[in-house]
Amino acid sequence: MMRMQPHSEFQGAPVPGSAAPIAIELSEASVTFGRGPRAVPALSTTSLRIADGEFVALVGPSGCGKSTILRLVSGLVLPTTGVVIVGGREVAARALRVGMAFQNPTMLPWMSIERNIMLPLKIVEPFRSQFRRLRKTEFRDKANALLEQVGLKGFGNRYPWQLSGGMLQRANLCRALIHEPRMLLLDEPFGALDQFTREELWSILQDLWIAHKPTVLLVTHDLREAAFLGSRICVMSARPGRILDDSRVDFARPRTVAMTFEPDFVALNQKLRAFIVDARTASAQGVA
Amino acid sequence: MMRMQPHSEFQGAPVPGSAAPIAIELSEASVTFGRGPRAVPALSTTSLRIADGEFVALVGPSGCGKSTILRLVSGLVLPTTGVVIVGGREVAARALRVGMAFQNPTMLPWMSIERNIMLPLKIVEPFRSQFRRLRKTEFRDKANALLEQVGLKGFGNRYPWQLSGGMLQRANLCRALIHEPRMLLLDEPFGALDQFTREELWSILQDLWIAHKPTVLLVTHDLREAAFLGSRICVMSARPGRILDDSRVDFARPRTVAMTFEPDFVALNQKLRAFIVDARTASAQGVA
Amino acid sequence: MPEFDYRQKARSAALIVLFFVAWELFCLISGMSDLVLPRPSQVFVTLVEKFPILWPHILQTLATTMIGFVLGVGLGVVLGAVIGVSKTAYDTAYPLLVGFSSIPKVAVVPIFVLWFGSGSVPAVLTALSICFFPIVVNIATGLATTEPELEDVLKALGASKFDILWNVGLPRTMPFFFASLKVAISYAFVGAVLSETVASNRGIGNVMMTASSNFNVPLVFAGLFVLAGLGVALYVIFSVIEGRVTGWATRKNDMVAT
Amino acid sequence: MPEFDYRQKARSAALIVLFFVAWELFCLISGMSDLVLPRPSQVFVTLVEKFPILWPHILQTLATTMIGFVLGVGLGVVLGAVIGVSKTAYDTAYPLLVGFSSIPKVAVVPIFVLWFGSGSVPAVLTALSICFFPIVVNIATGLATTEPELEDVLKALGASKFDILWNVGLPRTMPFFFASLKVAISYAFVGAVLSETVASNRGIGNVMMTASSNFNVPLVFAGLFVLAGLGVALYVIFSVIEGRVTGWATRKNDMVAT
Amino acid sequence: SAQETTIKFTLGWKTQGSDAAFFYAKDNGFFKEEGLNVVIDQGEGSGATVTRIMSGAYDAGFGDVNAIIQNASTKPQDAPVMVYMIWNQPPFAIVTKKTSGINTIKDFEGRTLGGAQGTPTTRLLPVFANKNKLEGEKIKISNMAPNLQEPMLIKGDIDAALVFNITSYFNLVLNRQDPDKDYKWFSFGDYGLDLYSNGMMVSRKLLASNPKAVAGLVRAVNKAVIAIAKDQNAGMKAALNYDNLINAEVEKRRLQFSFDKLIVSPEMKEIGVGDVKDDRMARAIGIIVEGYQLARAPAPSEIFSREFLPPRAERELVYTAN
Ligand SMILES: Nc1ncnc2c1ncn2[C@@H]1O[C@H](COP(=O)(O)OP(=O)(O)OP(=O)(O)O)[C@@H](O)[C@H]1O
Ligand SMILES: Nc1ncnc2c1ncn2[C@@H]1O[C@H](COP(=O)(O)OP(=O)(O)OP(=O)(O)O)[C@@H](O)[C@H]1O
Ligand SMILES: [Mg+2]
Ligand SMILES: [Mg+2]
Repeated sequence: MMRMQPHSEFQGAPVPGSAAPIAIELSEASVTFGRGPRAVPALSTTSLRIADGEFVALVGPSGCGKSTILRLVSGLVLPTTGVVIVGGREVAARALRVGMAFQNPTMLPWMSIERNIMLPLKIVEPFRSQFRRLRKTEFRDKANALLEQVGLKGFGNRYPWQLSGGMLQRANLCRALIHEPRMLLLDEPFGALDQFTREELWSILQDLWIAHKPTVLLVTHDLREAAFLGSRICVMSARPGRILDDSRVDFARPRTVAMTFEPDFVALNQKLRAFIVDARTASAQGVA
Repeated sequence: MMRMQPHSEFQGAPVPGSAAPIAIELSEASVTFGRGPRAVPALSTTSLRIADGEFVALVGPSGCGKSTILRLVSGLVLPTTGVVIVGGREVAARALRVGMAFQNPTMLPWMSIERNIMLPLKIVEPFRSQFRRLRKTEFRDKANALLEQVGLKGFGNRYPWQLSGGMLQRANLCRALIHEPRMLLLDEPFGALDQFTREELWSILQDLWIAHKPTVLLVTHDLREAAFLGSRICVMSARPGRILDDSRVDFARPRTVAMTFEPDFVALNQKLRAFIVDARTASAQGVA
Repeated sequence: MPEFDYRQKARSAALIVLFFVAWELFCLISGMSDLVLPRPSQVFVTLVEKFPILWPHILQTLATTMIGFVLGVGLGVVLGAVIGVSKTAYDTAYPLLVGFSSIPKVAVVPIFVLWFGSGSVPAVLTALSICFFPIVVNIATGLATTEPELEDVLKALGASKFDILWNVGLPRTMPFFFASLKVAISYAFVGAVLSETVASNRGIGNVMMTASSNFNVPLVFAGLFVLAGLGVALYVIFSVIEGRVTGWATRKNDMVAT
Repeated sequence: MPEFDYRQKARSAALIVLFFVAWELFCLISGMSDLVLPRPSQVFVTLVEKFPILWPHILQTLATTMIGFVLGVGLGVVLGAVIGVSKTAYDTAYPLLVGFSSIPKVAVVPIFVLWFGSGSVPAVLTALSICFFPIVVNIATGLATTEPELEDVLKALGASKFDILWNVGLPRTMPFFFASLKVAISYAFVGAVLSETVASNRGIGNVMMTASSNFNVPLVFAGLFVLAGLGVALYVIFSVIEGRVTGWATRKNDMVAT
Repeated sequence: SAQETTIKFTLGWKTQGSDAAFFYAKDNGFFKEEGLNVVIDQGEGSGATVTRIMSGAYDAGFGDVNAIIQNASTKPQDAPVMVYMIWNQPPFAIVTKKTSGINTIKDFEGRTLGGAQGTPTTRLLPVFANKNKLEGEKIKISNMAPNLQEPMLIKGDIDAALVFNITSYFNLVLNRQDPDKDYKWFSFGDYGLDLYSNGMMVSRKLLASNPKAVAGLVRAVNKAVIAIAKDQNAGMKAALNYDNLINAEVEKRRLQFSFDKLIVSPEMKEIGVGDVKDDRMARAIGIIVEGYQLARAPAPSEIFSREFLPPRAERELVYTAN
């Protein structure tokens, strides 16, 4: 049901078992913040290819550069060396419909939750040109439908500081989804949620993916989450990170929470655990 | 090894099995934000007693009022009804050495991590009066020692925005601990960390608790974490929350990560899971 | 939004009245000549008596000030946005603007008079040129200090620089924009009046100049009171708007559960 | 901290030079009378020629301005802190301050002169009274809009109001404090010079007054240039301090990985 | 009407009774009769009138002839020309309290005099000292704005003030003093500084491009001056009509003071109002050149033009106070 695929085999070749075009490609990309003696290497030379419509989960120790990879893909950070190609163009996130859920759910404090969530519709075409006309009707309904799905019905007209940490995180997810992006970048979107809310949202996200097949890059610390949602799991080494392992997860879809207690699933989890134990000690210079 | 204790039995009586004085007492405390038609009930009438030196884990669905309870205890929020008595005085947090790790690790952006962590020493006696003298030597070493313990050695002179989410959370924990508080209020202190870093920190926190026996109130979504660390676990109902269940955890100390895979432990987890399934649906008006 | 607190407002009003009472008593007790500092009561009497005569001058000054102020705010916002966004603009424009602001505007009025004749136009221009700088500074600083995390939300969506400015930079800067309006409106009055004292046949500045050359000090002070009153009236209007627009920024006042 | 970018600075310097060249050309082409607006080259020549005579006056004005400015900043910070922290102070002091600011200071100078005699004291007081308001406004706004989350960090430790002000409110407000300094220093010069033109035997204001009665407009402008230059010089000093103190707030400029 | 020539006219200061002639001429249609539309603006000082005209902002105005001399020395082609001299006598004076112990001008030595910077009185003090053999360096001058001079004098911060008598006299009145009883006046005219002072001047541009308008302007003002010399109340009515803020009672006295002390003189009676004597003018120029250390002494013809004056018969002024 599951096939492990070492990183070395994958490099340079198209994503095996997938004929879809490449949506995201990091080739030999590295990121160093700052210059000179104060330089901080955040990401070692990393290559990664994600085909269109893939669901990739990214796991790794704290501070290894997972968020940095998402920022590279979304164009918020430029690679210090190497190239990042998104949608066929070099860091051309601007041209794509990307939905990003930041690790820290930054809502604009002067807007109600509803308006915060509608923000992508205000910016991204084709919604942008309809925004003035529809923001009071269709778009607002759309935002509230999403809020309801994540269990925040009726909180649309609250302000961000009136929500709890977990509620904010859910609103943050809504904002990443509202403009039906072809590419989803999710940075620990369920970190502050209790197990059950989390599992509910897994299913919602999975349904959405099955229905629309966006390319998803999900950062998480929860291995069950990675295995439940991902079609591929990439494990990163400790800071400055690089990709240590890249495995495909072939459980049938739709997956259910019950499946996560099945032996296969538990075995995958154990396997990943083992990898991460390595990853925590492995610096980029260590394990190849 | 473990004894469940329904909430009703506990109410009004001193904490069973503990002769220690009461450190924290919420009696019939409720919190409503705002007034009039825009009022938001955040916490239903709640009573809770925590003895000096207890380690209480608080679990419950997102938005149920866990953070609000911590804010009540630390005096950041006043109860709308009822009383909150901390250290024998009504919301007298000011007089106590409280260490608080906020859910959202708010570091002051104009200070380096080191200085952020030393902040409590600048404010709280007896450190305060020595601060000018010791801040470049002893206190700084203290901060760096803590940083090293959580795996952030050498990051002391970085600024908050130069750290990753998980790193910030660990720094946040250091700030809660540095002034050796008699009372620790921890709001999901390990949420953004990978499993292994998390488990390491569990042990550190447990050792600290065993050594100094501070009163700890820990909010978490991770049931394993609650069971590993807590001497008592309180389960809250959905928003507006109240305490649904209050159970003692009697595993021997020091607990190890290996123990969390033992059947007793797994059974406790399952039990708590069941409670939380209830809790999510139970509003305060529902289950008593 | 915090509710309107009548006790609070009453206390403040009482303190303001107290200020005038103290002034009155100070003058009475120290035997201050009303040729130097008249008592507020004298000023009020003069104000009431002369009000019909003053009225057209008040309107004149109010009109020129408001036009200058509105133009100044527009200019200030645009310049502030440019300076806040572009490093070159920051390095170029700031020294020039600080230099320009350090110049007493009274030296510039004659130039305006030459170009535009005496009367309303120089007053408008002087008001404008004196009031835009605080706005520039606050808008520029607000934009430069906007948290990058907030901007990233829009950047990740591929928003243009203008989108970011419009949706993040400017709203975030609103509290300081309103702060600068308080400074700007008072200075706009100063500018308009200044110009009127130099070159105009109407307006409060002219009245005050005439009054002062007649040593009619209570009338001079009546003019000052009118100016102060107009300034405060506009301040109150802005405060109301400010309360609506920037309530989010002062949320701490109503966050404590009650 | 962003590194010093020479290309950037050179470009800005070039633009500033361009400004003066444009002015020079404008005067030449439009045939502007130097009685109204002299050419910058004339002004510079005058400035260089008269510099030995101007020097003591420059020192005088600089000294009174700096004293007034320092006192004004002190007063502004204290008042701003009080207003930012107390609702009653906000409601009481703001209207009074806005009212006071709307009064042209030239009307107040004679009072100072009659009380304290002609010379430095009125100049200091005028500089003070004109420059403190922008500081008050920005400090108060900064404090009022400080994120409650930041304050909570200290509140939870049982910190006193003063601790919070000192450790959170004021540092958080620093970028806007420096912004207001830019406004305040220019206005302090305006205030000191204003007072010197009304009653003083020394100072740039006095020089400009004499020059203007001699119809020596280039010398008047030389005085203006000196003022502008002093303003810019102080601005540069504050900028350097600002860069060190508030680097955290403008972090976005150096966050993009390179 | 379309044929009317618009003339921008600046007064010497804010509205004062002594300006009544211009308002009277306007109110009674004297300007209109000459085909002129005269727009009257308040001024910034009688010296500034010259700058305002030189800069092109105004075509004509009421201002100080000595400021013309000053500017004509360096910019003869730009300086305005006086076409109608109204104040025949100099208003420059030093005023002191009778109690100050200053009885003769010699007593100014060692004293502090308050002066408004750049005013002729202040500027000419060295000439005054020279001509009267005083030790100029022993007289200290404290600079202050004109409206501070009397308060500082009253308060005792200065021993005497360098003033225009027509301004200072009424400033003292307004400061509730008795300028005749308690104050002593030393008029420059009595101490060898026999200068001319304010009159109506026009720009060289107007002079060259529209001499007819200048002649009309002079005719109209002349008519008005003569008229209000007979009836000051009519003059005050016009002034009040222009600016209702003035203190009519004081301004009427000021108007009368101007006739009394500055306009009516033996010379005026001899040559008629509006004209000057060239030899006196030449002397006056000499004084100014000395006092202001000017590089070049302009000829009287550069300063004053009698080309536009109405015939002597039409300039017969008879002053009767009423
Ligand atoms: N703006 C910055 N300036 C300097 N260093 C930075 C900056 N942003 C991130 N870093 C560093 O880059 C490294 C990787 O950061 P990143 O946020 O990608 O980690 P992460 O894998 O997302 O960690 P976490 O799981 O804790 O969120 C960290 O060591 C961090 O200190
Ligand atoms: N300042 C506020 N104003 C209004 N409502 C608030 C405010 N703070 C919290 N609330 C509301 O109070 C409720 C409880 O919030 P709290 O932060 O205590 O939840 P929580 O249990 O910590 O949730 P989470 O696990 O998601 O962090 C939430 O419904 C929230 O919307
Ligand atoms: Mg991260
Ligand atoms: Mg919470």
